[in-house]
Amino acid sequence: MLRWTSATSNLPVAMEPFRLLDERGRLEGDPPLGLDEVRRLYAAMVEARAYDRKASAMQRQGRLATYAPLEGQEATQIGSVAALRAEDWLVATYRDAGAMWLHGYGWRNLFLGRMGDERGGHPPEGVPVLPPSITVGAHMIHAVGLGWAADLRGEARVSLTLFGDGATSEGDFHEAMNFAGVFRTPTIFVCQNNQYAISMARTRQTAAETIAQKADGYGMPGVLVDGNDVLAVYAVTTEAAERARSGGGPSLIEALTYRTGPHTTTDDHLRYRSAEEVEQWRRRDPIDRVRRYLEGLGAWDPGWEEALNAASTTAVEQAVAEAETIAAFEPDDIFTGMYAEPTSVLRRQAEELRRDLGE
Amino acid sequence: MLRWTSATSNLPVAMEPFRLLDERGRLEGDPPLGLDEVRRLYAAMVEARAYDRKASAMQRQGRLATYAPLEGQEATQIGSVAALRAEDWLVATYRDAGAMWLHGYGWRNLFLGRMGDERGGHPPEGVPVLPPSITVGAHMIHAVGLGWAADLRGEARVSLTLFGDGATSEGDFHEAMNFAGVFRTPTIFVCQNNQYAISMARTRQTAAETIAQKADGYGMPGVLVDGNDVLAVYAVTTEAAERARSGGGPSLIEALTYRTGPHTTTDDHLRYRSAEEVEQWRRRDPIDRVRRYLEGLGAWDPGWEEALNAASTTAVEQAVAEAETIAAFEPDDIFTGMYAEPTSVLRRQAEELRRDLGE
Amino acid sequence: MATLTMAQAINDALRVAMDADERVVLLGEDVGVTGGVFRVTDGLIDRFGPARVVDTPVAESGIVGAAFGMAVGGLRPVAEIQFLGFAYPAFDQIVSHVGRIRNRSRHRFTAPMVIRVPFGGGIGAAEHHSESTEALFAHTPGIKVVVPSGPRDAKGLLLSAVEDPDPVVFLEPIRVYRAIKEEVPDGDYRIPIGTAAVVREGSDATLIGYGAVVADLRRAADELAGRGRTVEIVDLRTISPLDADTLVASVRKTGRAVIVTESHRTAGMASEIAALLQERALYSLLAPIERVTGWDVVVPLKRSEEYYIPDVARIVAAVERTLEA
Amino acid sequence: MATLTMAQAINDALRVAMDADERVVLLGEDVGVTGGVFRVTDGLIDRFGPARVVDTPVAESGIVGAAFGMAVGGLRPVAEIQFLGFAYPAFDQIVSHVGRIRNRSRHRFTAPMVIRVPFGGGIGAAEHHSESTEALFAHTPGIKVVVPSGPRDAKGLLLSAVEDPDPVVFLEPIRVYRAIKEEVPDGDYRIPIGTAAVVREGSDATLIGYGAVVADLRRAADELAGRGRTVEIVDLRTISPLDADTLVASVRKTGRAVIVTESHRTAGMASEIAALLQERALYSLLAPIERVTGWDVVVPLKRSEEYYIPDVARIVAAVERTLEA
Ligand SMILES: Cc1ncc(C[n+]2csc(CCOP(=O)(O)OP(=O)(O)O)c2C)c(N)n1
Ligand SMILES: Cc1ncc(C[n+]2csc(CCOP(=O)(O)OP(=O)(O)O)c2C)c(N)n1
Ligand SMILES: [Mg+2]
Ligand SMILES: [Mg+2]
Repeated sequence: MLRWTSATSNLPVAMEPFRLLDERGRLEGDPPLGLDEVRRLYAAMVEARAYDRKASAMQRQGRLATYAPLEGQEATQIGSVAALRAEDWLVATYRDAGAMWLHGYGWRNLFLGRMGDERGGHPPEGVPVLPPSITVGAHMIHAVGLGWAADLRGEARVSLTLFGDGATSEGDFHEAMNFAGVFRTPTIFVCQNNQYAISMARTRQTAAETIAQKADGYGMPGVLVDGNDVLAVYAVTTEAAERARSGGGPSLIEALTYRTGPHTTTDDHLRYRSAEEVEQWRRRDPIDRVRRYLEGLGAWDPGWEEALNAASTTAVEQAVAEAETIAAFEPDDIFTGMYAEPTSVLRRQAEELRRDLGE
Repeated sequence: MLRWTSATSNLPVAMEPFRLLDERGRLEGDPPLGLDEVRRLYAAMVEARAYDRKASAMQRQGRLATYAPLEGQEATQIGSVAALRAEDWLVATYRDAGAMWLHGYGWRNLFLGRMGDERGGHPPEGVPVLPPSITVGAHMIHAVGLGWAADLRGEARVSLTLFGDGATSEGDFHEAMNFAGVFRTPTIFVCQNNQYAISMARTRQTAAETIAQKADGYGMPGVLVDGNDVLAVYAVTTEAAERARSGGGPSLIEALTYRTGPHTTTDDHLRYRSAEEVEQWRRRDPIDRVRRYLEGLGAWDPGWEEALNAASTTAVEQAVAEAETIAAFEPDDIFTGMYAEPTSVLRRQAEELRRDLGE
Repeated sequence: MATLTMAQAINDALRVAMDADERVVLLGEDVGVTGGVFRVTDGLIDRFGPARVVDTPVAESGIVGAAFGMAVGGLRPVAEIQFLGFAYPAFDQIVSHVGRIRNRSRHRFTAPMVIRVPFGGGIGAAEHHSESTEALFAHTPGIKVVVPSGPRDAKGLLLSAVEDPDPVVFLEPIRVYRAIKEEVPDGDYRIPIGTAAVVREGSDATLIGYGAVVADLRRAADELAGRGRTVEIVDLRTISPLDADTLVASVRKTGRAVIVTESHRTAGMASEIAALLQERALYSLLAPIERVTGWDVVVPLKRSEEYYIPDVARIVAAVERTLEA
Repeated sequence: MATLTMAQAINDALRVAMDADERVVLLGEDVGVTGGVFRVTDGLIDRFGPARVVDTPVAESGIVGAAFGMAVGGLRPVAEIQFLGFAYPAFDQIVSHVGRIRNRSRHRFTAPMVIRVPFGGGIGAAEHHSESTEALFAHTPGIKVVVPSGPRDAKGLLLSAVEDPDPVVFLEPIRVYRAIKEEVPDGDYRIPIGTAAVVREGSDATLIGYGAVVADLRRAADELAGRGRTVEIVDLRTISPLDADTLVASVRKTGRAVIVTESHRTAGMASEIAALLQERALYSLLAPIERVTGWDVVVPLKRSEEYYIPDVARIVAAVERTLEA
């Protein structure tokens, strides 16, 4: 059984993160998923990593603007979103490409966004994923509103929002948590505590021992989970989703993880942390862990790995090609996105721009 | 011993408020103060009530703009501020005239403010009390900054901020609490939980059982206290002040109290609560309780009460007279308060106003 | 037709909108049980229940952010901020998200929502309760900003705002709430967003304003009429997008303009209007365009508020100056 | 004298200020250990320690609010907001408190503090990282708003800002940080707040701007010089309070003005300047004042940002139009 703090009993949060797979891939509890599903999660993590490495590489080549790598956080992103249904809302951040992709956002869109093309913000119809939030903190309340709207419309949809440890310091985190608690919206708050907000260590972000314990201040259950354990993240998110879907209201999940790369491609992360620390966390790699687990069960082999890598590369490269060959953004397009119909003011300004461009 | 939740042990907050005097004025623990001091607190509560009733009456006569009555909250305001030293900072709200006055702000200034005269915001030199905060929520972080500055300057001053239950929902409450926790500023957060934010009942303000338990999310001790018990409020604030002064950082005090009047003089409070509920709380009157306590010890008699009332009336009436006879606010004065020296823009605008007024 | 105050007309508009479309929900501080601090939402919770008329915690960013999520999620929320001075905590949500989701997602997600905000001075209120900083919102892309000057317009504009596919900040001049009574059509009717109204024709000068100021413009025009001057009055009704064509046409005709706002002057709406008029009507101008505005100071409290808010005398004097120039 | 980038000049100014006055403290996100995302505060934590160079949690309202408390409490805080797009969560603190405590307390309490904010576009940054909404601050009473256009001014203005008895929002154009190198005086020196600089004299037209735009004005003037036109350039340096006299004097002389800003147009600084120029120099105007500005749209991302930010061609064309009018 998971150990949630309870909204009413005011129980202390467990200080030891909930875990199902240890660092060497050994099962510590009941697996929440069958082997096939675990293999699917594994494959998703591999593909997310392929995207992430490609994006970093492209940034170095000048083909993308600044990029925020997710390496190290695959288990949290894949494990949490895997617990959702297709119709559930996802409201995530600039670092959450893995999560967004798994929920249908599309690598092409993610690349486009990082190329500085607004069209990256337009996921396929029917995919309930908002464009990534670039402002830290403001988006969690959007997930609250989305869940609330679903509730009022009688839809059994929940909303899940991903955010970082730094985001918990923003006032908007507080207001989102409080609204979710008061209105019992079907919202799952997943904090990816990757230990840093740019250069600021988690220990200086808040004086609380854990972020999970903040749930108690909102009358909401909270749980601490090993964010590098995809099974554990999947399990706690599934519980939270079930609770939300059955009218039990919101939950806060703190997933302990680590970004093994820089904050963004322009960040020199060794200014604020040691290479040893990074190395230590690399040894807790979320993908390795599942591979060992599968291997132990005879459900992994190098051939499959190769096939996965090849498929990931193909998918990612195809997305790059699509993004890089999209039609040009026309000058007029900067005006047409603002309102359903351009206003009189924008129509005039668009004319002015055309005049200035000699059109 | 008081039961604070502890920053590190993650103990549940006590659900029963800490109390020293029961509703009939019987002592339940060790008195934190000698009789003379208790008499002084009593006298202060009586004077605060005299001011409050005068202000409400004047508002009805059109001599004051909207006024936010404090009746019922005297124990929290007087008891908390009595625990401060003269040099400690006080950052309070529109409802906290009792607290501000006790710390030296002056009834005259409080009246002036409610008359719509900016000069009410200028307390006597040396009185470390900011003008009342009219915006809900924003001022708590000011107390954090003031305490922090004192710390950096090597002064042994603490800061105390008063705020309502509604204010705890604002993002700024969260940021203030978090900064105080992270930087261990010598700040005492005193929530006057008077059960309502205008029409919104405390139970709908947050899903948390208590506000005190929110402290835990910031690694800060929190305590629930009977806010109608001036001795208990004094005792917990004294502990918090000592902790702050000795480098132990901030504390959160939730004082359970009640405003027995309307939110402001324009509010019809029986739209959202019953007369019975109000009556029930009137029976827990914070002043009565101390009178009974003193009476039981032979330290109260009607003659003293009369003298107190007379002295309070004199003090309050004198303040009214001073406020009502202050020199007119000159047109130019609306410009001169903005900067140390009026800017070129304001100098021109002041000329324009003089021209328009035919001067 | 009923004779209504502006507060009643807005209440009526909300009732009509909520009757017609169950996606319309209200949320804000004290909008439910007490019916709002100005009683604008009075009775709506009884009619529509607490699921559609939601009393929220004291958290403006939360109110706007949640309403935004609701709007993206298919509802038509009408959020109330209690006073404009308390909208600033929600400013980030408005600027960074409400006004941007359509462009950010290239029309894939939209935020059809209204943010209702009582604003402006003239009633001797406490600090922060008399703000007139509408220019901050007019400067913000992706939203529309509407300001009715009376009951009839308020209802028609609000019904348009609720149905608008884009977010609308709807500013309600506090001192008009109960000061003006007008015949207001029953049921559903609209006044289009983005069109100004020439509420009085004239030829000597154009008086331009919106919101509470319009009543003062009428009084000033009356006074000037007594002196044989006929001035035209343009009530903007929408300040973003500005109906420039109506303004330009009027000033080309009269050759003189006085713009009156309660807001601070620097980078206020009066500046915007003066800038665009000189751009498009310079050669018609017979005198400098006058800005009669609040000053670049905090709105003074009751005792000296009169020195801040433009009054009829200041407006008349400005017109006289342009006529003499 | 050393040849410095603007980032280095600001770093130098902070060092000089902190050396001279121990009340000066810095706080903000990542200003300490990494020296800021633009390395503007590089090395200061080593010199002054973590008590005076404070890395804060990610909470802009908290940063400004805490700095405000510190300032009232006798320090001289210099707060950094990482990008202007992240200043909105702190907007309430700035508008409602930082700019008001002096007036609210009739000089009893004051907030001598600086809020440093990198701003503006031109580097193809992510959404929210290219904002140029300085008008929002210029519209706000009780603060001053300063915008340097290069290293020398940046240092002299920042030292004035730190010493100013009133709060100053100090906007640092991101694309200038490393683009311009200049000789910058050593040690302490000041450029007064509130005075514009005529950085080039001319007689055919006046080009007006501030911040990153000034370099483009120079390029435009060069290009126009090649066509035999001599234009005057006014670098505002402070946008609140505006140095109206310098502007008016220049336009009275040239009779033509082009105002260039990166910000949105409606209710932006270009509108303010156009309004005041027509007010005080109408009879000298030989042509409508041109506003060359960003549009009323969200600043576009990298792929189309070029269509948003005024470039030399747009500036030159505007001058030509006023010359032909
Ligand atoms: C409101 C706001 N403030 C500041 C920033 C600049 N910023 C970008 S990411 C970041 C750190 C966020 O840390 P965290 O929430 O832990 O997420 P992580 O980057 O670690 O995934 C900051 C301060 C921002 N984007 N938005
Ligand atoms: C930022 C802000 N939002 C809204 C208001 C309007 N308002 C004034 S008092 C109040 C309720 C505050 O409740 P609480 O904090 O419990 O204090 P109380 O009035 O009960 O003392 C509200 C919503 C305000 N003044 N400031
Ligand atoms: Mg992080
Ligand atoms: Mg209350």
